[in-house]
Amino acid sequence: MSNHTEIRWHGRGGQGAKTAALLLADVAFKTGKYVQGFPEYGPERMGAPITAYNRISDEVIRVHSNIYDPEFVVVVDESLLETVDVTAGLKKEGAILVNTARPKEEIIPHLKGYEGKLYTIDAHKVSMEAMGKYFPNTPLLAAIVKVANIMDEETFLREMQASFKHKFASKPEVIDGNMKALEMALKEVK
Amino acid sequence: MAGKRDRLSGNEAIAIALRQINPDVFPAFPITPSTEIPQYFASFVANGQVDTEFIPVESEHSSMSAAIGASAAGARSLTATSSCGLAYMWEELYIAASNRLPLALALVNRALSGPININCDHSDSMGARDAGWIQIYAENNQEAYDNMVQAFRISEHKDVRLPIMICQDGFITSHAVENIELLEDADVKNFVGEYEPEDYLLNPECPMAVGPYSITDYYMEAKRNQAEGTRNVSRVVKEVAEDFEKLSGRKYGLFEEYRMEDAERAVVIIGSAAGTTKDAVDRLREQGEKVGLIKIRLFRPFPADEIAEALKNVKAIAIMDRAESYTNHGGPLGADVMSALFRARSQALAINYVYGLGGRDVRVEDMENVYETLKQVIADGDAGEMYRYMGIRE
Amino acid sequence: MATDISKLGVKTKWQDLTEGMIVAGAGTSKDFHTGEWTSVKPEFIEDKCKQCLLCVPVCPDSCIPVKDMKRGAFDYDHCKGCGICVKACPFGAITMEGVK
Amino acid sequence: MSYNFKETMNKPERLAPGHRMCAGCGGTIAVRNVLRGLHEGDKAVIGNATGCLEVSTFTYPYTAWEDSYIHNAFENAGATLSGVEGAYKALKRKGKLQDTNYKFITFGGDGGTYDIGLQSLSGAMERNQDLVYVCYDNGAYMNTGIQRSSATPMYADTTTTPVGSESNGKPQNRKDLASVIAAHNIPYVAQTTFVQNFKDLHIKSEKAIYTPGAAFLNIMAPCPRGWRYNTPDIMEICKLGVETCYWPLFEVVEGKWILNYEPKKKLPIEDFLRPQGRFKHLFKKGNEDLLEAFQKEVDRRWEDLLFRCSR
Repeated sequence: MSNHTEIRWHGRGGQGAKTAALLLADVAFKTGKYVQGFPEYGPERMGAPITAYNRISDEVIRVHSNIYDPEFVVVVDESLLETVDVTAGLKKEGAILVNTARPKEEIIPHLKGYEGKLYTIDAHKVSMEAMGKYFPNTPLLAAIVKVANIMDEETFLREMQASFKHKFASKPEVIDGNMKALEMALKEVK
Repeated sequence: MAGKRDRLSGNEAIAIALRQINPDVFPAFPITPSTEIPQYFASFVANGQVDTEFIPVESEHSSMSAAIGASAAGARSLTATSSCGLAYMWEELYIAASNRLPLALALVNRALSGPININCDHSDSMGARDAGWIQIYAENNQEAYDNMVQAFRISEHKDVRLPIMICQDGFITSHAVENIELLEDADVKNFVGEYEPEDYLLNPECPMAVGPYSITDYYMEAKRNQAEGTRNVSRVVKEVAEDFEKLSGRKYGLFEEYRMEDAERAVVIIGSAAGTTKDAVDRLREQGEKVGLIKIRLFRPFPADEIAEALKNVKAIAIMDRAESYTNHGGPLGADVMSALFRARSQALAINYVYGLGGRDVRVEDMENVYETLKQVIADGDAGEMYRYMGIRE
Repeated sequence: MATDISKLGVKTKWQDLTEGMIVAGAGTSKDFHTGEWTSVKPEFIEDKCKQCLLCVPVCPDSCIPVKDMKRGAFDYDHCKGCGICVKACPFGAITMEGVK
Repeated sequence: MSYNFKETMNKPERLAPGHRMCAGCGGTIAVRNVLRGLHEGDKAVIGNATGCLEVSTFTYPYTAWEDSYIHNAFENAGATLSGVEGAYKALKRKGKLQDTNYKFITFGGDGGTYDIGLQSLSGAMERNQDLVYVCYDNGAYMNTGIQRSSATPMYADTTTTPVGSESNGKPQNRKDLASVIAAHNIPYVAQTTFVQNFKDLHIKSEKAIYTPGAAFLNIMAPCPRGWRYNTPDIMEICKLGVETCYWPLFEVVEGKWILNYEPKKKLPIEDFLRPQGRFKHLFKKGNEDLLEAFQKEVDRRWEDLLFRCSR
């Protein structure tokens, strides 16, 4: 299976990890890929740890299992590092992206010896600066697109602009903030 | 044949099919994971995209009751549900079928209580398998959509006139966004056509009475009369699928045979795990293993002769049941397939797995192991324990 | 088209039953003679009747036909002899054995 | 609406003879007279909960109904007719049904209405479906052989509340369903029975049928077998029910309670109970306190009704 990428999201209910996975599926779809975006459901409510998944491929995706050996993991809420085995099965050729303001040195000890790459982004800062509110989805989406090399930045921004125009047709004033968050995140992820 | 590429969850796909069909009456009551279907549909109603009478009733028993009333009245009607909702409709399922009402049910499969669980298995629809409904299952969102588009053509066919259940796997396909190709609205409308019942309550030319008390002298003949509709289902399903292929380019039958041409080992399975199994088949085929898959589409009525024919050269078969039926010897699909094999005097060795209950995940590796087990069965010349659990801690 | 129920009897083959056991049409119960359930029947004494029609609504079996504002003879094919009409008549125009 | 008894009686019969209800059944008296509320030329679809009425009026292939008729099951007449009425709206909207006016009337006994069918009834009422639900209340599950229901009056002897050395019949009070339905704040609720030469019933039926939205009629419909009175005396029994204030006649129109009849002299409850075999034990020596308790309950409810109607 050429060019088949699997991504796992760790978040808390209500933070939008599921939405982020669906947005990623959406944007990858627009570049002609086969996609899957799906949450792992339980009865949890706001605040409980949840997992969501993406498969992005050049070929038809038929498998319907969860993802156990992802290339990439996104941690939407860094407090999950303490309680969830976020690097379980994560391929060392891949990477983990953590939403944090802390330096990488402070994150590494939580990764249970994971040998692959660690990226961080302060989605809080980006979100507050760009949109004035904390929506971690938007910056994290941009960051994972870059980290996982889902598509080139220009295409990504163009597709997202179109998507926001559609999504926020009734409140166009928020489009600019969202676009700014994406652009900032592409720069700030490290 | 202009299709539109899109990416949708299975629930969205069903809802869009329903928008395109624009049924007359849709009574509904929410239950996870089917809730999104009436939600999406309610928004279509709210925005004037359909002119359906949407009735938000107070229970699933009432949603099916109202659908029956609407259908008897002469309206194309349907509802959606899952799990305990279907169980709560149980009595009404039989009535819909015995009244020969061509209504549809979008079922999003979920485990039955107890313990309460919201995830996928097939215990809900399997429990309803003897209710007289047509049951069609989907592997993915595309099939769920395509099956929904074909549903009323099958159900309303004059030789059938039976209710139809369009099933897909809860969360696994209902909530997973995947690629899909949609048909144009006008094409769906033309394909489905108008509902024109012969006798119906709101026929100003002639009143009708439906739902009689039947004394013993009539009851058995009534049931046999009903069975005649069932006997015509396979033929009509194939005819409708042929027309659908002309429209969409997508081919459907009673079941799908995947790499069965020279297969010595086969898995028979229903639903989303079939896709996962296809990946296992491909991996093993790359290693030169003669393995194949039969994915059931039409489960009720059960195409026993055709399945036995498709399995006639196979040495060992694993039949996968995503439901227990507490027989002590296997699940419902196992019972049907084994009975088909017996009727066809098959010498194949068969084992029946119960798997995936309450959302227990099914991996490609799990299915590879099933084929490996079948290899051993052939080597032993004996199926061993014919009723097993897959993916259980023990 | 209305169902011809004369073709539907306890000897009817399964092929000939109506699909879904529906009956197109209405009022086919008239062919079922519940009058056989009793030998005691009310008697209508027309001379005493003042056509007040008070006997009409009380009949559980729709056995007192009304035409042009006047009641007609009892429908003995269906009357079960309950005797309610006897009591409803203020003029003694209906009598029945055992009812006073 | 001007009312003329003879004209009402002159209307075409909408419940044909040949059904298999018991001789002297109050249920079919209720049905025949409710259907006289329909205007000539209007069509109707009749719904029916499982019960005596259903098994007796549509025994294949004999339907006693002159209109379209649907029986579905015991507990879902409200929902079933909701679907029929929904179909009517949809087909009208889509231009598939023109120039024909349909009304929707559903009948259920107290079993199908007060008890097993309450959820479905409540749903249909709350949704304000444009239909009339008529309960022919004979105060027990008569179809299955006289078992108690929540409509069965206190102390009634039924097969599941039999009178015995340790039992005085049903220990509980009956449910006040008309109030329960009135609490749904639907356009029209009424209670009636076979009195005043059916004028009350005829007028209320016509109002219920032609009030847009949901309407509910509760009709006391005596069952000679279950109540064990002399069959020809049904009209007298109904009259006593009203004159003792056991079964008051009232309406709730758009939330406003209206008393339709107040007896000049309220009769003691004994007068209603005495002719009925199901209450025979109440008249045995030593059971005076039971009669007293029954009377107290009737009085309490009557006062309560008077209060509601006075507001």
